[in-house]
Amino acid sequence: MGSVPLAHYLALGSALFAVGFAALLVRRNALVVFMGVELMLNAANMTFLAFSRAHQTMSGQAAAFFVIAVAAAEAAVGLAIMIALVRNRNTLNVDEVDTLKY
Amino acid sequence: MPKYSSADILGLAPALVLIVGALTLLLLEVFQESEKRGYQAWFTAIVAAIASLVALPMLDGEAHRILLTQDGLFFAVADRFGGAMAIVVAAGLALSALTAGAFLGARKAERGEFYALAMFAASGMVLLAQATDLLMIFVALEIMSISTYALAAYLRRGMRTTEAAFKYFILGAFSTALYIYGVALVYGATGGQTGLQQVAEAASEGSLLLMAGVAFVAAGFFFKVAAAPFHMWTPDVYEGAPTPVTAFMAAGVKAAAFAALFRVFTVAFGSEDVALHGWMNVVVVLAILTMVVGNLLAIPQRSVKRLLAYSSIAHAGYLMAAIAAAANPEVRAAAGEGLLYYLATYTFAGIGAFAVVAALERQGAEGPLMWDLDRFAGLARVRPALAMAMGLFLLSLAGIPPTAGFMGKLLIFRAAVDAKLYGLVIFGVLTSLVGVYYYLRVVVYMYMREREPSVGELPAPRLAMGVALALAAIGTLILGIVPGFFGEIARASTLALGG
Amino acid sequence: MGAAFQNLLSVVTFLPLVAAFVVLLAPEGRVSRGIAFWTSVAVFLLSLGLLWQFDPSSNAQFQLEVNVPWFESAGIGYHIGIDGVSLLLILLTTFLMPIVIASATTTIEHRQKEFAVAALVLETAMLGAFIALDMVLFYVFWELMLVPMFLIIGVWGSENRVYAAVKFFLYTMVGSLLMLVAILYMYWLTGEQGEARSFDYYAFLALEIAPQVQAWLFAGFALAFAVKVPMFPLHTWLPDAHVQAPAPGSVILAGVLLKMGTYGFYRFAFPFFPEATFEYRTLLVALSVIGIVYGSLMCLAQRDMKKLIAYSSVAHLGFVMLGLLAFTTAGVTGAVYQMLNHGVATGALFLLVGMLYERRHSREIADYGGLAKVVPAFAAIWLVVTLASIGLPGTNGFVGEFLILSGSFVSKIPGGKVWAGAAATGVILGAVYMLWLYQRMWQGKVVHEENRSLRDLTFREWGIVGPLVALIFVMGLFPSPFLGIARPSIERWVAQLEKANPALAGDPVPSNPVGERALRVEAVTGPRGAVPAVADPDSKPRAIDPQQLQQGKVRITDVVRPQVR
Amino acid sequence: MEWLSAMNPAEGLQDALRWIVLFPLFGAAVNGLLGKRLGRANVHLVACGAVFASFVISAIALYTVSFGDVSRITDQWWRWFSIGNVPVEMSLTIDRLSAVMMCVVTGVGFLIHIFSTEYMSHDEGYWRYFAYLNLFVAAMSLLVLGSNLLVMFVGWEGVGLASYLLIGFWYTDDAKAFAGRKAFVVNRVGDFGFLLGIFTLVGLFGTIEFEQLKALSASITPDTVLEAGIFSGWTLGAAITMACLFLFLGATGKSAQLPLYVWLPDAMAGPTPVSALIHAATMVTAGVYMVARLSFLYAWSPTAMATVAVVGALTAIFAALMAYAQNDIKKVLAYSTVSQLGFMFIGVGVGAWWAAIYHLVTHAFFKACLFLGSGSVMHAMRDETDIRLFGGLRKEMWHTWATFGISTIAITGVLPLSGFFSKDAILHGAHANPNLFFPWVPTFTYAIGLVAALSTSFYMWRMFNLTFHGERRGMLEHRAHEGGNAMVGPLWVLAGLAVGSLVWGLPLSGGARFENFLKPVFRAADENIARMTALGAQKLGVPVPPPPAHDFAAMLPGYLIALVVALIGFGIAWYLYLGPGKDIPAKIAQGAPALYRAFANKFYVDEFYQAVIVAPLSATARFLWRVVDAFAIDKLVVNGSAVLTGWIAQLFRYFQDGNVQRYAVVMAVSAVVILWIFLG
Repeated sequence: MGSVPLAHYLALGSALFAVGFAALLVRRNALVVFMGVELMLNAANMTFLAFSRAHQTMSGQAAAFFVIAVAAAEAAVGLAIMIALVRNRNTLNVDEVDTLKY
Repeated sequence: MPKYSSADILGLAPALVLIVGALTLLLLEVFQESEKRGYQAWFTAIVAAIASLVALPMLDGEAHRILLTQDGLFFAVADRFGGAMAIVVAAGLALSALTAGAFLGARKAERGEFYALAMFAASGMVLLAQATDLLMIFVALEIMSISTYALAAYLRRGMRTTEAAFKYFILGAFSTALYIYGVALVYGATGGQTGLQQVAEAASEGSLLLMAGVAFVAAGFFFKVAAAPFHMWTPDVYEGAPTPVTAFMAAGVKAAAFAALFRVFTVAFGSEDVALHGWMNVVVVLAILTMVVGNLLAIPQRSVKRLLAYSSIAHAGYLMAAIAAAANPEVRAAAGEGLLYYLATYTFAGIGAFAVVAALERQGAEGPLMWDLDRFAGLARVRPALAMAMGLFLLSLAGIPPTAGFMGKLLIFRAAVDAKLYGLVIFGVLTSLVGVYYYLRVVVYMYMREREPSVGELPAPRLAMGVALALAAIGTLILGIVPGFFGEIARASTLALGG
Repeated sequence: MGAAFQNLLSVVTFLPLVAAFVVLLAPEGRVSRGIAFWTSVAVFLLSLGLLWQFDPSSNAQFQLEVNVPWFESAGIGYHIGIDGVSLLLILLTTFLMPIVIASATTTIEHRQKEFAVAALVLETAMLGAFIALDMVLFYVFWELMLVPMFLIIGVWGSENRVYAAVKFFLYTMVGSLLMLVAILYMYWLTGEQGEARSFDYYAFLALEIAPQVQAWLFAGFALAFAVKVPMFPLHTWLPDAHVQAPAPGSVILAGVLLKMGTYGFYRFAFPFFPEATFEYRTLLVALSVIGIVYGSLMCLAQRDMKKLIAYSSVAHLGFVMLGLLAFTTAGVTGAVYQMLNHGVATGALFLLVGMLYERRHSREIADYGGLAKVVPAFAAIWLVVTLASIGLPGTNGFVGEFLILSGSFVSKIPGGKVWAGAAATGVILGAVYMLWLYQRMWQGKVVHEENRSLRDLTFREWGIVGPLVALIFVMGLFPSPFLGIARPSIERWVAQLEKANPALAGDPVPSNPVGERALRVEAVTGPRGAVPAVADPDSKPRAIDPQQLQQGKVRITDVVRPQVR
Repeated sequence: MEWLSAMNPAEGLQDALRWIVLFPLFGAAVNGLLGKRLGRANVHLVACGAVFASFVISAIALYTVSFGDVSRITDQWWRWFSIGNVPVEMSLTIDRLSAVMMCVVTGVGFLIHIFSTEYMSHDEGYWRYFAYLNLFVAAMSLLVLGSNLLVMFVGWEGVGLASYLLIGFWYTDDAKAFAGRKAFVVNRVGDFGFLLGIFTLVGLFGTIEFEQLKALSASITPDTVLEAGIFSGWTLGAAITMACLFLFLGATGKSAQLPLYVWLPDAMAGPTPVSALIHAATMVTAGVYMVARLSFLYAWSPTAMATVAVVGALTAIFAALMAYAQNDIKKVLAYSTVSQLGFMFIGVGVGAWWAAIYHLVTHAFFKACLFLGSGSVMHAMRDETDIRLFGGLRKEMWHTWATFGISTIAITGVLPLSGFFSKDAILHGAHANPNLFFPWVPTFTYAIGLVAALSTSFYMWRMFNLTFHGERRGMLEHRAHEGGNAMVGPLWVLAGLAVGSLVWGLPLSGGARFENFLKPVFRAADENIARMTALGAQKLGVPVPPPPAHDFAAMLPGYLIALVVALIGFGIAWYLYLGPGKDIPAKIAQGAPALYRAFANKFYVDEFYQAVIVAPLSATARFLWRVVDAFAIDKLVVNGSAVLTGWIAQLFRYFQDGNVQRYAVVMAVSAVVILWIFLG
């Protein structure tokens, strides 16, 4: 692993970020959209860890844990909201959730 | 290893009080009968009051760095700015809680979780204002956000509520991701630093990576403060969420986010290279955009709640102007003063206005009719006090003296003029003129139209609501007529911004 | 009591506000009306006390000054003080308010209590604007005025009231917001040029501002004030506001609110930016003169009497602006006097319109006609007020108009003679439209049956318009006591501008140098004032008993025994 | 009576002068406020008493300045205000000129008050009428007595107001109300000039006091180029000319001269005694009085003098021509008044000051008598004014016929009544006074004056003949009856005055009495004219012309010519309306209808003004209101900006379409843009 340069990790991180981004923007299923967000968070994690290693500081590793914990909490609340959404409208299609507008 | 001291506890006292209050409420909820929940709103208000009391010592002291490590790292600071923000947040919490007490009480939907969540969110806000580390900010931001997601979804049965919560959640999570990715990049660019001061030392001149990080961090914040074009969620969410929650979001979330934004941008990214030649122009453009969009789009609204949502975007624009002015190190103190003062005024007037909306909200029906302008028609005859209070809040929002809003605008525009951002100021005053138009429209309905019988009965007045409105009105007037009182605090707190 | 006496100015200003709160809590009906009315009377009496405290001969620029910090860290102070001009305007305000509130009893048909509250708040705002010597304080009062006036127009106005009210609010606010920007810029300048940043009047006055910057700042101030005046072409809010406002609202609007604009020019815009003022004076003069002629022409096309009177206000305020812009003692004195006159005469006119409207519920001129036969006293009062409005000598309007026109004719405005001449056509046009209005409403035959049963002025109504009519004559015949209050202030003001640019401001010298010398010849001063009496070249002076001369019995120097064939 | 002789009238008068104004003013106030409850007897007691009191004081004053040891008495009332540093005193001055005027005003005024008590006895607005009349006397007194231009202006506008009120006295008739308004507005046009004249003098001399101006005028050099003040760069003469011309514009308004005479014929809508007092005897002469007052200033401006004379001459002939074809007895008199006023302006325009004033006085007597006579006729003939319906009234109304006849002889300038002397004094002045600067003016004004005199004779006799002689042509069933003593008395007094005042105008050696009487008043003016003439002669290189002679010998040729002219006029009128040529007028009317219509319609001057001034003005007003004000400014700019804002708002609103992913896209794009900006 030591031979993998920093740039690769960063590239991977940004690729992840971009994929998550794309999922967020184009997928219609709310769950998948949310997974896109999770991907983006993980991209951040990736970047943290890469820099942490590059700079030889441990705080980046700790940051990753923070992010993971927060993501978990977010998922819990988010999934609850989606359940409520499904109950009310019987759909998870993002396009159909647009009664509030203008 | 960090050294702990009682001062550390004191510095975190407001947040701790709020957390303890929330936990206590949850415990009481378990042991109390479900009918006797009327006390919860008052309890929350009292907790908020205690929180602001314990924040008072922070107002006149040296900045204390909480949990200072030997390498000079610290994650939060107990300074005047944090203290003042804690008070503002606590006031917002108390007003929203009282509003909610009346609102939920009328709908028989009071439950301990609601207030507990609100207090958790408030603790997040207080921490956000005090945090001096990008990671700590992230954590506080999330405490605040996740609590508000849940609050927004609180009335689960409503179609609109869930939709609002959903949108808020998806986009909020997205912005969080942007933010944290930005933090990661900053972390990398500064050689592994997340403390604001350390970042500032490491990044006095903007490298490419740093600027990319700044961009992402900024985008995350812009979302939270609802600056255009990151504002698009705001009207929908504000309209859909239960009205007291909307009030809390509009005042509290925005205040805390702006506090953090100010601290991050001035402390971490405040060097001339990064600020004056970096983010200032972007912020100026966004400020103008926000003012224009918020004010313009409020014009055609018939739902007062949505109108106020757009108005809150507009106010974000004025606050952005303060941030823009803060890019100039010489003007920074004045800009901070204006920002802080403006946040305080908006807390009172904004929550007050939303509270009136809550007080009039139609039960049973759904859709824009709930808050339609027609519900305000002839209000001055039926509920003169309510109409007068609403009038006062609207005047304050419009920035007409002698209300708080005028002083807030004055201070912000002053900072902007000092920073020579004349175009921004001119846009600011002209858009606020547009603002006057739609605020007056509500006044026109209240005072100059007759009530149509078809709009239905008004909900019965409730004590908690009355107290909330009275407090908000008093706050609005005091901040307008005796500006020196809070003005001195605001000035002192930004003169020596800890962090 | 002693403290109240020392702070009489503040007491006068804020007493109405306090009363407004009391009225708010009082029950609807007689009680609240009574409180409102008697408070306004008390305020008027107290303001007469100001007259007593004020010393016209003092050299101080402002008197009864109070300067305490208000928002110290921001450099905002509660700085108040008055000079002669503001004192007169204060008296006008406090004099009109009891009349307005009394007239509201019948002309306002619902929510009288709220009306009283609005009127009282408005009074505080107006008085505050006249006394403020701190720019933020001034701005606060300036903007505060909009709110109660907005409500008065919007709540108690006629059919199209909301449109008019909103228009009034937004229109006047456009200008003031830009003025705020200018104020903030000057505040920044005070920091650059002085030790501490301040919004204080004196600090602003002491600023040295580059000419091109002055132009921008002046534009900001001038816009705010010009809208309020209103100067052509920024006047279109006024007809709407006047037409829709209830009669008492129109009285306040015409009587006091419009003076805010001209007062603003007098107090702030011109002294702050002398160079820009001189630079753009011709433009302003032109707009004033256009306003006079244009406003008068507008009157000729109106069918609605309130609209007509509103446009006549445009013309009258054009006169005021012209007088101010003359920068001569005569012109400025006339302008100040005309502000009072317009308040009295047009105020009275609107009161009468209100009383008529109350009886007939119409503002259309065509709905009247021949009323003098039915209600002769009403017609007579209307005629008197009309004559004051067209400036007939003996009424107050004449003194003002004459001073303005003569002051601008002899002023150093480039082409002053032509401008004054053009403005003087307003004197003709004024007679044309006002008498036309009089004829259409009061003369001729009664054409509408419902007019036959109109009631003449009641005792109450006499009480309301009586003081105004009396004042019309008193001010017309004895202007000196009024002008004496303001004159030293005005002279100082003119001298200040003259110092800034002697070629364009200041009192003129008579062109004929011979005149100068001859005037000094044999001036005999009697006890009734200087009576310059010049010896008749063809008469031999009689020996005059010095004692008689002192007693003022002899005031004639040319005594001659004529030759009769 | 001992106390009277012990009193020095000059001293007492200093404080009494104001009572000339105050008595009628109080009378007006009492009648105006309480008249309705006072009862008729009390009303006219108050009114006549007030005017009589003024008359008494005026008479004492006249006596004092004529025979006492002072020539001028000033009543310093109060300091009115100041024009900058120029004080405006409310002060009254009486000298011989104003004393004569005052006696005419209050004397004739008193007679007309008496006449009115009967004439107006059936009118329900009795008290109002007398209040207005008293107001007029007060204002006129102020005009005459004012010791500066501004006090004069107060009276000037005051008489305008009284005139407005009295013309529109029967205001329920729209035409009469309109006539009143027309009078006021046209007068305002003149007042506009008056005001500018005052301003000019203020700017030029820094004073408006007559005495100071008079003193200043002695040392004027017209060619001086001014250096200071608003007239720097002008010559002094030009500035004075400007002032004089502006003031003369005021005079043309008040005294109904070209081009502002149009209001006077319409002013006949008022009660006839009012026409007698205001629109014939006193108010309309104010312009002449004003020019005479400022004669010392006019003397320095040959241009202004020539203008005054020429305008006067043109008015005299023009108005006389218009009187030819009028059939309304009052209209004829009105045009005659305009014409006679023209004569007076010729007088002041050529420097025959005293002659103008003399004609003013005699005209006041006979024209008042004529108007009252016509009132008497109307009173007898159920308010009919059309002379075509009259005829042969001599038999029914002997007193009226006699007095009317005397006055007609006077006005037509038949020897030896006062009108003959006064008119010929003017014509002589026009003819004999040399004018170096405008040499054609004497000939011109004299010639025109003669033609006007001929015309006067013609139309006056025409009217007289049609009214009183021949056979009744209309209203045959109606029997006219003479009025009571209150009406007949004043007629005879006025007729007597018209005859008696001839003694002042007799061409004695050394000048007429009246001329010498007014000499102190006009001495400054005469001297200034002499100075001006000397300067002019120097400039033109001609010898200074000698002053004209005033004795009988010098005037005889003029007298003869004038007499012939008057008799020719009489003859034509007799021939055409009583004699054998009775059908000729009808033939003329048929033969040249266009000409006749032009005469009958007063040369379409009113129509001309309507088309050129009034109609365009109101069209402009409507255009400005509809197009500029309501549309361009208000709708397009003001409301337009609001509407535009609303549109933009509506447009933007649809971006907010509720789709969360679209929101995310916008955010994403914005984030990218920000990133791009930050990196670039």
